[in-house]
Formats: sequence, structure tokens, C-alpha cells
Amino acid sequence: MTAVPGTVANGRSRVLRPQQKYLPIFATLALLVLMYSAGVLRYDGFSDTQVVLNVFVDNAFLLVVAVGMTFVILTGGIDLSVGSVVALTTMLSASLLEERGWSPYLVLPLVLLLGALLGFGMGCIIHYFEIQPFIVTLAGMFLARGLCYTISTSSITISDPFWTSIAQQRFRFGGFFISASVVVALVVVAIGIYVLGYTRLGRNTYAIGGNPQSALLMGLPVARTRIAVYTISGFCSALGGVLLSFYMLSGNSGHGLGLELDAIAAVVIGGTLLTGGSGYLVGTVLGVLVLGLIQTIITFQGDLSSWWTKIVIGVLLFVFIVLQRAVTRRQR
Amino acid sequence: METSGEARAILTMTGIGKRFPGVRALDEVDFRLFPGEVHALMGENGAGKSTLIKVLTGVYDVDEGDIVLDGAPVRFTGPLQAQQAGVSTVYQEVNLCANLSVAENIHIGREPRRFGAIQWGELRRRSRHLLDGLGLDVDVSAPLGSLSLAVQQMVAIARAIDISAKVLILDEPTSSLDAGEVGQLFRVMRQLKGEGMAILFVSHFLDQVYEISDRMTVLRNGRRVGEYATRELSQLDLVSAMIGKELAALEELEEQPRRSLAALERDRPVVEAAGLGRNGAVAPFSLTIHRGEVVGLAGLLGSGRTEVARLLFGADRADAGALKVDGEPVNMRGPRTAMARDIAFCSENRRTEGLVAELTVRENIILALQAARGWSRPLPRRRQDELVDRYVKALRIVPANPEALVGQLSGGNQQKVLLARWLITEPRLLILDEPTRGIDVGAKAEIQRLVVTLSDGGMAVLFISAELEEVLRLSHKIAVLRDRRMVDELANDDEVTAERIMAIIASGNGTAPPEAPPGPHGPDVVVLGEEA
Amino acid sequence: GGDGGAGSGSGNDDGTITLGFAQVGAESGWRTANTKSVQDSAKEAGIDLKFSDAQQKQENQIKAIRTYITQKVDVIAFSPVVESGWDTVLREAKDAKIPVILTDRAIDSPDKTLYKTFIGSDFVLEGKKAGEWLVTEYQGKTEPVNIVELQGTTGSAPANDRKSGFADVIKADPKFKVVASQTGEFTRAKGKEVMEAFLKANKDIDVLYAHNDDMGLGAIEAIEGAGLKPGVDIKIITVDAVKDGMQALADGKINFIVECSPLLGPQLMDLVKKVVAGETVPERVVTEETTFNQEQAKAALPNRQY
Amino acid sequence: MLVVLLASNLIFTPDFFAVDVRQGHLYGSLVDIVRFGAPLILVSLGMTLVIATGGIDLSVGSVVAICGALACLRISELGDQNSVVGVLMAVGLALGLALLLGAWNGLLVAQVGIQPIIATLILMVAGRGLAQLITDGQIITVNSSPYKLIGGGYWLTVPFSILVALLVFGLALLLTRRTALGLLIESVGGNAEASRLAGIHARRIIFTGYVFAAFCAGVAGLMISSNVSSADGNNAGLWIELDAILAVVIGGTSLAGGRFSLGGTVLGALIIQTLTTTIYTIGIPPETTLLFKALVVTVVCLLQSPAFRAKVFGRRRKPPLPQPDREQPTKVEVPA
Ligand SMILES: Nc1ncnc2c1ncn2[C@@H]1O[C@H](COP(=O)(O)OP(=O)(O)OP(=O)(O)O)[C@@H](O)[C@H]1O
Ligand SMILES: Nc1ncnc2c1ncn2[C@@H]1O[C@H](COP(=O)(O)OP(=O)(O)OP(=O)(O)O)[C@@H](O)[C@H]1O
Ligand SMILES: [Mg+2]
Ligand SMILES: [Mg+2]
Repeated sequence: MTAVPGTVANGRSRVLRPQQKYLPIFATLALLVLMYSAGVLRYDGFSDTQVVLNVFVDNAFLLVVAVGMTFVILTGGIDLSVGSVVALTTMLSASLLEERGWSPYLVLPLVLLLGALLGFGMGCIIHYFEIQPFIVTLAGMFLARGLCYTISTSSITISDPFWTSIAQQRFRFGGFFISASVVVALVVVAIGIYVLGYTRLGRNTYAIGGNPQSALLMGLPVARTRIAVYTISGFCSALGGVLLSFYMLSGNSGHGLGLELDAIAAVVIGGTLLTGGSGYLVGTVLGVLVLGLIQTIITFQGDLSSWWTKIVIGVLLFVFIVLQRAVTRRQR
Repeated sequence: METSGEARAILTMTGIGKRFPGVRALDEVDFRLFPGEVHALMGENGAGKSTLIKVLTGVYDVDEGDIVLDGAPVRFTGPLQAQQAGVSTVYQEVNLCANLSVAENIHIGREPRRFGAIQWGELRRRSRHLLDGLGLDVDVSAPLGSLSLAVQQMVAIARAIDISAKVLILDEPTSSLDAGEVGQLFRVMRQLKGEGMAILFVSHFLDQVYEISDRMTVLRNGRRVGEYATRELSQLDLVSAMIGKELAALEELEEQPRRSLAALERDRPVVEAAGLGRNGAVAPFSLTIHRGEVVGLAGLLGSGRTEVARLLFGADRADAGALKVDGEPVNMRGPRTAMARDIAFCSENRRTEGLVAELTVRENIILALQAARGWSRPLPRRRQDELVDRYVKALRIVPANPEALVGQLSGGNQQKVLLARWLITEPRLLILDEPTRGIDVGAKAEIQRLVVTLSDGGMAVLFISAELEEVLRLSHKIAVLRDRRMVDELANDDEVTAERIMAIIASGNGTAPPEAPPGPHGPDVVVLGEEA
Repeated sequence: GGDGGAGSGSGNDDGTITLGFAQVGAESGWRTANTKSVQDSAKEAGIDLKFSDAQQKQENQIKAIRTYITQKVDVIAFSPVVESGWDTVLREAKDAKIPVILTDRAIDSPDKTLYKTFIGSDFVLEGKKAGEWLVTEYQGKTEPVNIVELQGTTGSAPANDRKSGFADVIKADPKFKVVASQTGEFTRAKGKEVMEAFLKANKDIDVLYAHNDDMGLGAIEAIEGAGLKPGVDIKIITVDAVKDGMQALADGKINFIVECSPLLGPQLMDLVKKVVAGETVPERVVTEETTFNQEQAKAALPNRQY
Repeated sequence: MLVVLLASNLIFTPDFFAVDVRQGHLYGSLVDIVRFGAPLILVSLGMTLVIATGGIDLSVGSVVAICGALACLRISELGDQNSVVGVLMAVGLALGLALLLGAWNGLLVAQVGIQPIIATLILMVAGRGLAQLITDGQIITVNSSPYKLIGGGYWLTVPFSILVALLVFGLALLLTRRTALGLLIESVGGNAEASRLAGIHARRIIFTGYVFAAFCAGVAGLMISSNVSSADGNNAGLWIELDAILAVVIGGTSLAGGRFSLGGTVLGALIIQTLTTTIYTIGIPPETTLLFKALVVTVVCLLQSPAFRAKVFGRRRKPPLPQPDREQPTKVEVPA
């Protein structure tokens, strides 16, 4: 046969492709910068670098949770239990440290393990019994929150020296600082990026999100991967809970209420498709920053009543999403 | 009749049975595969070929029977295990991940790594090399979903042959490939066979089967009819083994007298496209289709045939030129506009663009008709049953149960359902993009006859097929595409042969002048993902 | 803070005081009245108020406080719904030399220097007052008194404290028996729903103790729906004393209300001024709150503002 | 499962099933379940259609709050709160606003092409604020007997809310199963691109789904606020979206879209409401309520899962014997 198709394909390759892949990310980043500049113009003191750093400091735990959520959403699943697992972790840590007097070196790995285990359990049920992730993780959400209440209905202050020292650890540079949690969160993000981009586990995650049936027929370890992502999400939630307990130095059953929505929103704003198979962790980081920045703007505004706060959050979110959509669409 | 194996069979399956609710897909099937042979698995649509393959590779549990691979009894729990045991499979529908790049689709699960990290450069290099071996030159970092179905099929094949396996299974790998790609594939298959690999091959193209296979096993209604040496079985015998009775439809069709193009052109054109084009998809072209005329599109893989069809149907919007239906200019805003003017389009990609897998056969068949009527005027149930019943019979859809879920039908039967959907809308222009993909010989002949009958009745048909013979047999007029540009249009008279068309495609200059200068519509601009 | 954010930053230069107030949210009418009181009295007192709503999230409240620190306000005030978890951020405030006033509820930090003072109600005391009324009401009677309790949102401080304060008082007498206790999430709708279930599951209910007026009002509807007379067949005690509750009390549908006043704005502003002026303030200021029986309600109703 | 839950109630409270007539109304726990379940049923019905198109609507809770708030605000402004015309106008206004809010969601999803979860999250957040804005953060109490009828009243001894829920259920059933709407929705949810190529107005269908969901939420909002004669912008309908989605999923509709079952959804909503009522009735302490819920949800879903039944009970569903009909016609009929 003549080698005609070859000549057809030459030259037409990779037009627009690399940019297109990352376009939503760039668009989001640009809009984020725009939003930040608007804040700087509008409010005194907004330009202080610490404002940006505070967004990280205040949202470190959300970032970690969102990383786990990204894995799950990339497979086309969802994890509603994260907020409760965060609460459970803070509660368990606080109660073990304060009421039982356990060593922090024991408590820390234990709670992380427990989070991972919970995720593992949910992953198994989702995969082997073919029940929709929404329900399974919703049950997980009830379970974890319920366990919190059985530990105690009131909050517990953490005064453990190890915990407090980490909590108050500040990395200072030139008058600015970040907390230890930020460092942990950034490390988690870096590991997440590596895993998603450069390991089989990560690529299998994308494959399952693209088409689970095909992934199975292609001989990919679907069971292992699917269970792994829920385990990762459980672990990240637990780690997020630990970071939150650093941040608050308390355990409370009410922590992390509605956090799952924030995490999902961050992931989706970051350009990841809820149907799975497409998205990047960098986007998730941007998504968290968007949410954090909106919160900061609201606080700087400082004269909004409770309801106007909500309305303005909604409006800012709307403007951001629509602009993001418009930019990415026009470029196609 | 059975040839006893001189060598030891690498794979034997004995007494295999498999039931689905309401269907016994496999019943006491025996099957053997020897190293160094290409073994064709033959049978009508729904005979159980794909099911046998899925049972073997652990996609489905085996209800009864034994499988012995390389001397050891096996029962795989899934494709992963089968792959690890040396059975590499291309399943019938393209089963890859559209969101991943070509390179990844080939290598996922087996990526080259260093210290656990995937080496992307190496991965792309290997993929390019592998595709070169199959004569395919595509950008390996492009997302698979942006490529045509045929390319996807080639990628799936590339993936399978890259897994160094003992047994290679190819379930209808050639259904949307044209002669060139098939040639490349066969070259590779022969090479692998020479290296001692056992290859199981499924195809409805009898010529291909006779060209490549050494032996064949025929299935009918889930039972094994027999095992034959290919050279000892004539095509006619094979067909009667498959369908259980004699069939002469193929021959019959050749004798159909062709109506003259001149006569047809006296009738008014149904559709006239003048300079119609879309940036990045296909250069502006002009095409007229008359009442009762069958227009064939010829071209290679990726030459833009599908794009022409999509523009005429409004599946994509044209950004140049004009379209007239019945002499009236039409602003083709979408499929609904086309349907309102009695144009129907049967997509080549039945799984993603055609069927709704979780709906029933009946619902899928009436879908387009219902959409045209609007939501408030449901098709009365009696009428639905009547229509569905008629086409289930006419196209011999198996199982003949209108309430079966389409996703559970065999590939060929799914194709028939899609075809039925558009036939019941009784269009005036029917656009058929690879309508016979994966359809067995008998049904293919029926469909071809159907096309002839319909056009005799006044329907205009635009016919696209990877099989040039089929296009030649049916069309009154053939438009040739190359590099996303219509290069020629010829009346299908006695002088037109497959060779001549291939020559036009190869040289790129036909008798007709090119429609438009390259300009911005040049083939080197590709905009992907135009579908929102 | 005007539109352009003018006036943010230190207000000291022009003499006005800037107060950063981090509210929990707007989960109830009580809270809204609380917010309004703070806003109104700030305006009256000429204090520049920076207000933020944390939407029930402690994290958001911490963020807001941190923002106030960067903005260098003169005083920070906030209502901690949760008593723990404030040390870190309050230490930052202390480092920045910004005095902190707690409203509504104290925090349980061992370091009492983290805040200047605390102004608010004592939820345990409220529970106790409710219990004491009950004890007096049933004094001398011997037959068992079946009580059902509508709790606030599970895990919230008022729910925990009002429950325990009440329980402390009535446990002395074995005739008081809490036969059912369930959360009504502080809302009327839930109050009604839960009460309906109570009425079906328990034949003989003598007293209803609801952790706020709204749940009590919902329960009244349920009781009426069951063909009973609220306030007569079932005695009702609630907490808060919002206008609707007072009306029901005056109408005889509720028997006793323990006030929990959200109107601590004026007192707060006084404290703010004192703190800025460097005066010493008491470590704890309890808001002036009373209790109402049906007669008192009739008298107080006309000039009830919320 | 519903049966098991109900039965367990019987053990704890013997006269759980007793339904008698008090003051001319049906009275009893079963009646309560349906009555309090009515708003959830309504919201879930709307949610079912949205989920069937492959979307999700998080904003229903806010719409519930907004509609209740607006209706109560209008009624409280009436000179005579008992005037039927005034109440009808208020109700009409509220429902009109609900339709508008639904159209907003539909626009964002179908026209602008924003992912449903985010598109509706916007209204979920802002809508709650809107509801509070309407009520000024307070609880608006009304005293209107015509309004009271919607959620708390009775008609021919049957709670009116049950009738409304039945009516909407019937309407939805009629619209989806007697017209082709159901098929078109399932098709769009199953494969949007294929549906478009089959000539279905996918966008219009998706849009309609959101409008319907908001309408149902609006009616539910009226019901909830009417039941307690007051509008609580802060808490009305809080987290109802989760319960609604749960009801839909328990009812057998996949979150991925496609096939849906309205009857299943109603059943799912009833299961959830029975669960809630059970918790109140048998006196589970609030601290363990969630554990109990987790347990029940897990058990319900496990029992529903064919994979679970197959794996645990080892009960393979034996397929019925294939029909002996193996004959196939040889002649192709060509339709004219
Ligand atoms: N998952 C399933 N559920 C129910 N029935 C099924 C399922 N898969 C296949 N079948 C049925 O089993 C029979 C055999 O199908 P199979 O796919 O093996 O046919 P085939 O020989 O590959 O046909 P084709 O040439 O059309 O691909 C068909 O009647 C089909 O409807
Ligand atoms: N040989 C090839 N090399 C690179 N890309 C190709 C090749 N063949 C097809 N493609 C891609 O496939 C897409 C679809 O092509 P199109 O559907 O127009 O082809 P076609 O003529 O219908 O061929 P097919 O027989 O594959 O259906 C194009 O966007 C093109 O990028
Ligand atoms: Mg097949
Ligand atoms: Mg094509």
C-alpha cells in the first residue's frame, strides 16, 4: 500500500495541543492574578505579601484534603467523607493526647493510619459491591461524624507540647512567615503531582476516569487503583485533620463541616472534570487559592452583613467561573 | 473434517457454556489454538465470538467448561491476569481511554520507568517506533479521542502486539480499516506468526480471512459448527456453515443493473453543497446529490469523509460556503435543522456518537423519530412495536427482543439497531458512514440490497465505507477525497475501477480542478475538540 | 470601613477606634439580633466597625482575626462558638498588641492573658434557671413528672450547657424523669417534627424543655395538632425570649422563658472604649438577663425589640 | 428495607401503625412520616430528573429557603393575612421566583456549559444569602389560615401536603412516562452526544430539568414554611440537597445519569424519612444518631447491590431459559 496517510499527518501534528492541555490552568491563573490585583487596588494593606502567605497558612489543611479529593475525582468518583474524617482526626488526636495522655509520636501515625483505613474500607465497598461512591462516602461521612460525637460532644483543647510547638512553628523570611502546615501541604502537593504524572498509579487513575470499562479490558489494575485513590483521600483527610488540629490546637466534632463541598469546589474550579479523567493538581492548588482569596477579599471589605457575605461570595464565584469558561471557550 | 494438531495446542477450551439472562450465548463450545497459526473465529452477528473471547480472558465468568493454556488449566479473573499469563487481546469495540495520549494508550500499565518514575520521552519514542512499524504516522502525544476511529483501532492493535504474548486475540480489528492498513496489519501478523505466536482473528471480511488464516472455527447460535483448514473450505461452504443455509445474495447484487447517472441528474437535487467547508476539518467542496442517487465517498483513513458527512448533517457547523436543500438555501444550525429537512446521518462511531447503551433496542430505534416529533407527541406504543418489530426482523437483529438493552447486544447487532433508527425516519437523504462496520456477510448483503432498493424508491444516499469494493458496487457517483480535500468526482461507469480510484488518491490530482486554493483551509491546520 | 476600604488600618491617627468583630454566622434569629445590636451600637458609639461573618466555621473566624491583625485594628472582638482552638491566633494578636474581647462565650485556654475580658451569657446558668422553675412549679407533688427535652444542635455549646445545667438541678429529685431527649437543631421545623414523634412514642408527657424559643414554638404546633393544649396539658419551658416566644408566653402557650439576650452591643462598646483607654476591665461581664413568666411577658411584650 | 424499618418501630412502639382520626384529621406515625416526608419527596423528584440528565442540583436547599421567605414576607405585608387572593398571589410570586432561579441554573449548565456541581453551588451559597436578605436574618412569622393549609392543613381528613406531593408525583410521572420526555431525558443522560446527533434538544431538556427541580424545591419551601407558619431563611432546607440526592440514589437512579425511577425516588425519600422518625420515636440519643444513619444507609445499599448479593449470599441469579425460538427469517422485507 502506498504510504499516503503518513504524508497526511505530517505537519499537522501538535498544533495548539500542548497549550490547549494546560489552557484552563493558565486561564485560571490569569484570572486569579486579576482578582488579586483588583484586591490590591481596592483595599489598603492587601498588597502586603503576608496576605498571600496567609491564604496558604489558613488553607493548608484544605489544600491537603483537596489533593486527595483530586485523586478521587480524577477516577470519576467523589468522596463526601473528607470533612468528617478531618473532624474525627482532630477529635481523636485531642482525646488521645489530652484525655488518655498518649505520646504524640504514637498518636500521629495512628490517626493517619486510621484515616487511610477508613478510605480503604470505603474504596473496597465501592469497588467490590459496586455501590455508588456518593452513597458509600456519605455513609462514611455519617460514620466519622458520629464517631466524633461518641468521643465527646464538646471540644477538647490540645496542649501537648509537641503539637503546640509544631503549631507555633513559623518559617520566617524577610518579615514574612509561613507555618509548618504550609510546608507540609506543599510537600503533599509536590508528591501528588509526582504520583499523578510520573507513576503507574497516577496514570491508571486517569485511565479509570477516562473509561473504567476500557481500563479493565486494557488489563489495568482497576480494583487496586480505585481502592488506592480512596485510601489516598482518606489519608489526605486525616493529614488535613492533623494540620487543622495544628491550626486550631483543638479537637471538635464540628470541625470541617461542609469541608467536602469546599474541597470539591476547589478541585472543579481548578479545571478538573467531575466526570473524571481530566485535570491537574496544579489546578486544584489554584482552586484553593481562589476560594481563599475570595474569603480574604470578603474580610477586607469588612462591612458586609452576613447575608451579603454569602451573596458576594456567590457573585465572585460566578464571575470567576464564567470568565474562566469564556476564556477557555474562545481559545478553542 | 477436523485437523488434528501436529504440535501441542497452546490453548484448548472444552465444553464452554455461558448464559446471559434470557440468552445462552455459548453452549458446549470446544476450541483449540496452536502456536504459529492464525486461527479465524467465524460466525454471524451474535453467534458468540466476542463472548468466547471474553470468557477466555476472564471478562466474564465461565459457567461451564475448561480452559487449558500451555498445558495448565486456567480460569482468569480478568484481563490483567490473562495478560500476565501471555494472552493479549484487542476487544471488539475500541477499548482505550480517549482522554489519554496515543503513546500512553499503547503503553499504560507497561510504561518504561526509571526509579519508579515514568520516562515520558522514552515512552513517546517507543510509541512512535511501534506505530511506524504499522505504517501509521500520528502525533503520539495527541489525545486519542481527537483521532478518527480507524486510527484508534490501529492504536489498539499496536498496544496488543507490543505486549509480548503467547496468544494474540484480535476481535474485528479491521472493521474500519481500509486496504492499506489491513495490509500493514497482516504483514505484522505474519511476522508474529513466524515467531511462533498463536493468533486468534475475528473478521466479517471473508477475503481477509482467506488471506491470513490457516484454520477456522465456525460458531452458530452459540454452538460450534466445526473446525476447518482454511484452504479446504470454500467461501460458499463457509457461509452456509455460518448461517446454516445457502445464500446467494452477494452474487445477486452484482447483477443489479445500474441506472444511468444522466437519468438521475434530470431529477432535482436533494442537496447541493457549494464551497462548503470548515476550517481544520475539510477544505471547501461542492457536491450535489439527486433523488434516488447513491453517492459514494472514497478516500483513505482520515481523508475527511466523515467530516463531509458531518457538515452536510450539521453535526459540525460549516464556516464557509452554502448549502441548499431542495433548491432552498439552508442555514444548517444543527442536526435538528437537517432532520427537519429529512436528512439522516448514521455515524461511524456507534458507541460514542450513536447508541445510548442503557436504553433498550426499541427505545434506541425510535429515538430519532421521537426527537423529530418533539417530546409532547409520543409515538404510540403500538406504532413503536410495529416499527421496531419490522426492522428487528428485516435486519435480523439478535436477540429479537426489543426490550433487550442495546449495550448487551453483539457489535454487529448494535450497528443494525443504529441503522434501523435512521431508516424508520424515512429520510430523503440518508448519510451512511461505515454502515456495514462489523456486520456479517449475510446482513451486509441485506444492507447493500436495502440501499439499492431505497434509492430505487427515490431516496438519496451518501455512502461511506472503508471497503472500496462496496462503494464501487453501490454508487452511481463517487467523490474522491484526499488530505481533507475533495479532489475528484466521477460517474461510476464501467471504466471506474478500484485501481483507478487508488491512483487518484495516490496522485492527488483527479480530473476535476481543486475546489479552492489551500488558503486558510489547508490541511495543515488542525483544530481539535471543536465539539463543545 | 467605607466602600473603598478607607479607614482600614489603624484608626488611631484620627482618634476613632477601629473594632474588628468576627461573628460566627447568621444561623438563627438570635444571632442576627446579636449582630444587629453590635452594628447599631458601634455606629452610635462612633466606633469604626469591621464586621465579618464566618459562616459557622471556626477556620473562617480565625482567618478573619488574622486579617484584622494585618489590618492593625485597635480592638478585636469575636464570639467563639467553640471554646477551644484559639491560642495560636490570639497569641498572634497579643504579639501585635491588639486587645481581644470575647463575646457570647468564653474560651477554655489556660492562658488568661490572651484576652482582656469576656462578655456574654452563662448557658449553664440558663439551664439551671429553667430547672429551678420546674422544681418550684412541682413542689410538693409526688407523682412522677415526665419531661421531654428538645436539644439544640448536637455538640454546640448552648446545647451542651443548657442540657447539663438543667439536668444538674432536676437530678436531685427522682420524680423528674427525662423520658425523651432529641436534637431539634434550634429550628421550628425540626422542633415540630421531633415533638410529633415524641407525642406518638410517649403517652404521658408533662413538661417540655426546649433549648430555644423556636423549637418550643414548633413543638406547640405539634402539641396542638395532637389535640392537646400547650401550656396546660404540657408545660413548656424555653430559653431566649425572642418576640414570638414572648407572645406565646403571654398567650399562655408557654409557661416560662429564660432570657438569653443577644443585645450586648452597648455593653461591648463600653468595654472597647475602656480597653482602648487603658482602663482596667472586669475579667468577666455577664449580660443582664432575667426570666419571664406569663404575667411578666404580658408586661414586657410591648417594648420587645427582637 | 422500608418494611424492616417500619417493623422495628412496631417493636419499640406498639401502636406505631395506629392511624386514627383526631379532630377530623388522620393521625398517627405513618401519617407523620408521609407528611414530613412530603417536602423531601418533592425535592427528590426534581433532583431525580436533574440527575437523570447527568447533572446535579445543590441549590435546592437555598431555593426552599428563598421561596418560603418570599411567600411569608408577602403574606406578612398583607393587610388581611387570611385573604385567599393575597396568599395565592404570594404563593404565585414565590413559585415564579423559583422558576426563575431554576432557569438561572439551567442557563449556566446548559447554555454556558459550566459543570453542574459548580453552577448550582453558586446559587446554593448566594441563594442562602438571598433568603436571609429577604427575611432580614430573622424569622418571619405569619398567621394565615389559607397559607397554613399548604403544609400543615388537612383536606378531607388527609394532610394537604401529602396531596400536593402526590399531585406533583403524578404530574411528573405523567409528563415523563405518558409523553416522550422521560425517554429523551434518559437518552441525554445516557449519551449526550449521541442524543444531539439523534436530533434531541439536549440543552433544552437539561434546562427544563433544572427548572422543574427548582419548582419542586419552591413548593417544598412553601410547605416547610407553611407547616410552622414562619419562614426561617437561615435554616429552612439546610442540607436537604444531600438527603434528596441520597433518596434518588437509594431509589435506584445512577448519579451518572440515564435511567431514572420516580417511584424509586419516592420510596427512597420515604425510607429516609422513616429513618428520621424512627430515630425520634425509639429514642436514639442525638450523639449516636449519625452512627445509626450510617449503619442503615450502608445496609440499605448493600442489600440493593446485586454484586453484594451475589458475593455474599452466593446466590447467582439463574437466568431464565433462552427461548427456543432460533428461527430467523431469510427474506428481508424492505419497507416502502
Ligand atoms: N453482557 C451481555 N448481557 C447479555 N447478553 C449478552 C451480553 N453480551 C453478549 N450478549 C449476547 O450474547 C450473544 C453473543 O454475543 P457476541 O457479542 O459474542 O456475538 P458476536 O459473535 O461477537 O457478534 P458480532 O459479530 O456482532 O460481534 C448475543 O446474543 C448477545 O446479545
Ligand atoms: N493517518 C492519519 N494520521 C493522522 N491523523 C489522522 C489520520 N487519519 C485520521 N486522522 C485523524 O482522524 C480525524 C478524523 O478524520 P476523518 O474522520 O475525517 O476521516 P475519514 O475520512 O472519515 O476516515 P475514517 O476512515 O478514519 O473514518 C482527523 O481529525 C485526523 O486528525
Ligand atoms: Mg463480536
Ligand atoms: Mg470516517
